[in-house]
Amino acid sequence: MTSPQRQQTMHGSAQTALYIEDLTVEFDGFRAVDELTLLVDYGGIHGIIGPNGAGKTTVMDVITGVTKPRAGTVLLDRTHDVIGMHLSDRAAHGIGRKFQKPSVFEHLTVRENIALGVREYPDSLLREVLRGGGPAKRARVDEVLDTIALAAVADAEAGTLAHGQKQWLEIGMVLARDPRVLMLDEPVAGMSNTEREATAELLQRLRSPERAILLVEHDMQFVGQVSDRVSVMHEGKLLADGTMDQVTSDPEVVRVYLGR
Amino acid sequence: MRRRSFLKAVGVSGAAMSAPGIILPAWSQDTVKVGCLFSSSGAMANIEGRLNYVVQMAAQEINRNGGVLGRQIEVVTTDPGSDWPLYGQQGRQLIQEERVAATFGCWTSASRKAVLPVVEENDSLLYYPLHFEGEENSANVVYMNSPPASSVLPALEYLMSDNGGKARRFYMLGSDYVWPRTINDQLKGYWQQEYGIEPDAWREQYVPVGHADFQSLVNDIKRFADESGEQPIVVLTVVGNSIPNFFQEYINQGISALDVPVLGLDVVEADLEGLDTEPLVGHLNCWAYLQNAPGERNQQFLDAWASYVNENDVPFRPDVSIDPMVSTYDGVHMWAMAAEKAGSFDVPEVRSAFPGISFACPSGYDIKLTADNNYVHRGVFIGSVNRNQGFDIVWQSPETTVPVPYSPYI
Amino acid sequence: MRAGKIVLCLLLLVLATFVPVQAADIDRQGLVGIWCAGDDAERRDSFAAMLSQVESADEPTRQWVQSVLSAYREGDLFCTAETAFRPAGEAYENVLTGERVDALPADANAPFLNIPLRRALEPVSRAVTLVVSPEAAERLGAADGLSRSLGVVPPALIEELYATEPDARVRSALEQVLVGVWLASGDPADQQRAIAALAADPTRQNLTTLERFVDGAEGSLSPSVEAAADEALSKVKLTVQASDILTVLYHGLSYGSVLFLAALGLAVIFGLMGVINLAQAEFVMIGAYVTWFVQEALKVVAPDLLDAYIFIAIPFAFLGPALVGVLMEWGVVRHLYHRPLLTLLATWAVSLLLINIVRVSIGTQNLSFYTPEYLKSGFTVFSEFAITWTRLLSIFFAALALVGTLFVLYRTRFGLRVRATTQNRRMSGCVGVSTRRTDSMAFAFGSGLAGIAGLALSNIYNVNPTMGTSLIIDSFIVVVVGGVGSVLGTAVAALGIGELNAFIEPQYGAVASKVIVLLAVILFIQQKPNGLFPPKGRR
Amino acid sequence: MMTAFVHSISGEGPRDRAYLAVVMLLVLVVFAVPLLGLSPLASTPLGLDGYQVNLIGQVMAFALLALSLDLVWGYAGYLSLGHGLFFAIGGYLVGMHMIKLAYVGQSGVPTFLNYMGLSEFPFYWSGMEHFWVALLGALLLTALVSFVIGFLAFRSRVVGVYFAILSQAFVYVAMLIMSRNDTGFGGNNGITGFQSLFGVPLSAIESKVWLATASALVTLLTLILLRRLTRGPVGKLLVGVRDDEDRLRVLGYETLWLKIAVWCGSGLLAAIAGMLYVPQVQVASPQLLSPMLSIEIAVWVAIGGRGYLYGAIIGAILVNILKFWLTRFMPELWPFILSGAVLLVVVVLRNGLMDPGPTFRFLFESVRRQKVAGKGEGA
Repeated sequence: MTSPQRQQTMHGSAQTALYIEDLTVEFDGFRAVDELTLLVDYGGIHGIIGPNGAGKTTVMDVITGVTKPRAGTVLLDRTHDVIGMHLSDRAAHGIGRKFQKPSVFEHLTVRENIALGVREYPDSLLREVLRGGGPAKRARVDEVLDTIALAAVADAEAGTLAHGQKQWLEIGMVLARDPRVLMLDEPVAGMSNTEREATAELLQRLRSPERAILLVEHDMQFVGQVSDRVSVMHEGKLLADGTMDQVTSDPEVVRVYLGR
Repeated sequence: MRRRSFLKAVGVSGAAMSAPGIILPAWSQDTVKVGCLFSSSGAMANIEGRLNYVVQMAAQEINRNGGVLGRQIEVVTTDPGSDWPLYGQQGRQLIQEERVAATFGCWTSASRKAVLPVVEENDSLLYYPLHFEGEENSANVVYMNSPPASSVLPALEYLMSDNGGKARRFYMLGSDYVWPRTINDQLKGYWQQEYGIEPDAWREQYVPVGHADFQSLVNDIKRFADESGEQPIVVLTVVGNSIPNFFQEYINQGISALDVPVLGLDVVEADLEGLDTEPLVGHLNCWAYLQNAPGERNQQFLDAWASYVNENDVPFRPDVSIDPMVSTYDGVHMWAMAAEKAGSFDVPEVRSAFPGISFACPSGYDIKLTADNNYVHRGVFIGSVNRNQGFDIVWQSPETTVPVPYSPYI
Repeated sequence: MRAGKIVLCLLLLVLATFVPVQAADIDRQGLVGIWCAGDDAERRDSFAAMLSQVESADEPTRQWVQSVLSAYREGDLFCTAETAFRPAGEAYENVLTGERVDALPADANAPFLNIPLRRALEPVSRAVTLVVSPEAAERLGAADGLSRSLGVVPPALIEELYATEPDARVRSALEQVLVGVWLASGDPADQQRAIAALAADPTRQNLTTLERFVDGAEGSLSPSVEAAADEALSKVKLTVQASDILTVLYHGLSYGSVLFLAALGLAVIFGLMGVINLAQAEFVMIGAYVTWFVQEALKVVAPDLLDAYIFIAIPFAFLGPALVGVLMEWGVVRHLYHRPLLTLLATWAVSLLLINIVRVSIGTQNLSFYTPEYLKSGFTVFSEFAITWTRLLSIFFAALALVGTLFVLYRTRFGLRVRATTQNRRMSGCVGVSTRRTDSMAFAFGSGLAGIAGLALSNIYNVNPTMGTSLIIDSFIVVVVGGVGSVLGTAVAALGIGELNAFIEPQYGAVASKVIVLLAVILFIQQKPNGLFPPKGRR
Repeated sequence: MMTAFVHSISGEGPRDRAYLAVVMLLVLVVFAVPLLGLSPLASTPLGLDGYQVNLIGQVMAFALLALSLDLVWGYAGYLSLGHGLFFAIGGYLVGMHMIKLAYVGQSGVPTFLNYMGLSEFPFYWSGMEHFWVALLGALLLTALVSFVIGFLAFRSRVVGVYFAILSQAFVYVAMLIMSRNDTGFGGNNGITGFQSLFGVPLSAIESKVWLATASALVTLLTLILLRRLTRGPVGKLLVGVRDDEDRLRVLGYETLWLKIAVWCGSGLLAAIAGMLYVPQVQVASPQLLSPMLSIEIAVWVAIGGRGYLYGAIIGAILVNILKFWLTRFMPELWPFILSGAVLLVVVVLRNGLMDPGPTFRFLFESVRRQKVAGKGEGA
């Protein structure tokens, strides 16, 4: 765990949403993430690419709290120690994530799914359950429904949605709490071209100066299309960092990843 | 379709709830019903299950001779599945729905305690064929077997006599429930009051009902025996399948009846079925009937059982007969005699006919009921395990003993 | 009381030396008459009298006494009004006339020997063997048995035999018999000898003897004897304590091996498919039943091989349950792989079904198993630490199952497929492993292992339809503690729980030990939710 | 109030009709039992005798027990194979109350306390002659026990089969403890010898009728309450826990407390069921804690169909009536029929008799299967 002193010091610039330093994750001796240092800034879309097993999803798992790292620091807004935070507190601090496979609640309607993402009383589950569900919540749900363009199917059970719609719905659930760090794990996997275009547009709509978007995606073209900055990971390490053009011209990247 | 199946389900349950109402009292027809409450599944099935067939055999005998009060006996069998509350439930079913004139049932005290409120609130009769801890005397239960004072104590007296080996130290090992605990409490009082034996001469251990691994405990018995002092014995009150498991371990650890004899208070012939009894020769038990009881009447009973088993494909051995079987058999006959004497199946009248009823029991004794209580006066046998998975008779009481329901030693 | 008897016998012996017995020959008819029909006191007296005569009797009489005595002891002496018979091969021999009959007379029956009579007879018959037998091994057995109780056997006779005994082992066994006499003699030299003999055989019984000697002789001992006694006492005490600890450890090991056998198949199936098979305990039961069928078949087909039935049954006890396992996997489990909670209920239903099929078709009675001679009782390692053969056999089977399972999993193609599927089901499917067939075979394998457990348990526990129910929760606990699907973890957990149980049970009783073990396990799961040996890889 | 919830139902699907039918059935029982059991109608052929009333009452208590399990299993996805524990807490406490009542104004204690060498009731029996003490005691004890179990299990994230086995281990331990004579609750025999409850002798038909009616009424009210609860925000969250707990946690929900709350609530319902059940069978014994009973509760819910509440009730009613009847007429057949029914429902129908679309469920499962497989793969 990070010492209090470290939390007080400044890491990165005022623009830095996430500060990741020397992050190491091990599974039975296998280093999935190896001393990774990475900065994610507000206002942009930061893509992470890399071959299978590079550790991209694991990084997200650590930030979300699903996986505990062996060592390293993850700071939010340069002050909040994310790793020490309780899993459910991270959402309250504005960290939201869409999983790789669409994780929506298939037995609930689209509207109910999104409503789960809205919290009127973030501090008390009891109050949320007893008093939540007022007009403010409904308004927010409608707002999100419009953003992700699923208003037409708002009352359908999520299980009946098409694959692409489920992806958007999950983004919507996360979006409902207006996250400051939005992590998207392969949002366009398995999508048709039209759906992909719609997703790209959605991402542009989500862009905001108060929000950092972290995108893990296999589809290089898509990453290039939407990202401001791209990091390349390989075997748990950061290989290259920069714009899409910069990293694609990096000889090391070409060797391990593109030129395979 | 969904809805239809649902409605059907509701319909079935509705029918199930209301149908029993039309069953009329059994003795309005030309048969009279009696009920059986013995488990044919679960932990007690092996020993208890055979009693169902004994009731049927006895009923068959009575029916061949014209029935009771001119009516044929019809036996209603249940399966409480070794589940104590279910005995109560099914007893209620037998009494209130089947309108049985009497019920024969229960092995463990726990099951009897579950049926007790049922027979009492309905003023019905339960014939209980097991020897047990006593301390109970219900007007609605006929105790076909003996309370401890007239069953356990004679055996103890024998073991403590010169002829029995002068036991003065006791290892009490029992299943953890009321029968073993009460027996042991009575024994401790008995030893203290009658022999002045101090508490350091005994050790008491209880295992859960159904306990199977006796390795450590048998080893502990060995230690107890090797400690200084006089002749030790084991007073064994484990029940059910713990009995053969215990003896198997006793054999394996090589303790013989000469070193530390075992008085197995619930051990019957059936418990020895799966065992090589050669190394067990000499261990003792104590019942109101043993298969080797001398006399023509026993032979007749054994023959009747064997042919009943063979004719009806009964899933129990034709050549093994145990006390609770005979007690159950006695019970059916004694109930029939009481009903004949009363000229009625009504419980109060049948009950008032009890005093003086006497039955020629296969054990060789003429067992009887008196006006004192509902305990049957029976003889006592002490048996010693022989090589043929049976018991030789070591001692038997000259006459039937007077049952003492409440022990003076607690 | 016993001491009184000894004094009485000594008196008799003294009398006997004063009144020389002219006719050393034994009154055979009188003896048989008393043995068959005398009351208890007459019979007991006759034993002592016979013993005093047998020493001086001629060889045929000695042989006669020994054979009739052993028949009597075994309950094989069948009395009639005039004489008695003993079995001789297929026929019976009239012990008085020596004539043979094919069948016993109708009125022949073996007289019942109560415990005091048998206690009196036992030492006498041993003493007779000591006097009569030319075989050192037989004499050794007899001498060993005598150390428990001399009964009516005069100590002087044993001292005499001790003085003339040529075999060293028999002599040292006789020393154990004589310690009581020596200690009581008051002669420091004898007492020293006795103490040395007691120290040489550090059993709890000898510990008790020593303690009683030291306590009872308060201050009346010579200093050297007292010092020797104290030294011997502390040595014997230490040895007995050490053997007690080893005994508990061994009990833990043997109980642990039972747990391991019951849990192993469960662990394999659970590890591979995430399926908890509540019918696993019933496969144990089926294994035991198959063993019984093999035994019964051998009785008919090849009675000579009956002694080896346990080993002959191994493949059958494996294949029988394995077959049932395949059927169950095919009919039930494979439809439920992704609904583990429902599998729990479905396998419970199967267990109920199996129990009741066996109950209805075979019955609820305990099955009778033949115990081969080599499995009866056991041997003493040292002091109180004794090993029984049946328990050792179950440990052997547990070791066999452990090694066999490790071999199958790590050295065969099937094992490779199982491990691959356990680690990554989808990937294995992609690289051409038929996960369906692997599941089916692994289920069969796990079921077969349970069958082996049933085989191993058939000589320890009762075999009946519900024999498994008491095992099932214990084996789950083992699997949970061991870690999903880890064979080694299962072994370590079974051993640990077995030992824990063995240490608690003698102190606090069987109920408490179960409760404490379960609570310990629940707390353990708090610390290590995935067991001792958590599954490898990411989940 | 009745109309309120009838109107609150939005759709008119088969599920809602089934729910209504079950509500109607329970309402019918609530009214019919006193009417046919006590009024002059009792002596007509339509009337119910004590046995039938008692049977209905027991089945209703079981229905409540099944409801309590469906809440944690059908909604939160946690299968408890140890719900007998809470059932028994309620049962034993009401048993203690009735025993204490029988000894009011008398010296002496029940024989099982005598055996322990006690001549007076130990301290934890004090006040038990008042029903409210027993009720409060049962609820507090259940809350405490369920909280401890829930906290231990949920905190270390014990899920699925592990949770089921763990809960079974708890009930098994409890059975072993309660089977000991020295524990002080009658050991293996349990507590028997009850006389009366609320001044009505238990042998009187009145007590049977009121107990049965109370059981049906409590079940009815619980059904309505849980229906409202599960269709509201709590229900949505529970479905979330069941279907994808990680998703819910990452959305910022502390599922630990939610699960503990629902688990404790379910335990309390089971305890109330026990309090209704024991006066009707007149014995509280360790059999209430037998693993077999706890599994059977799950069987009722599985056969009725989990996740619909009314399915649990239907399952409990059907299975138990079948059991009472078969163990009487064809005792040999009962285990075969029970196991056959479980296999049929689990393997073929997949989610019980009340599930509207097993085929739909099957399709959904196969989709989910891919999802699960995909998750396992990782980055």
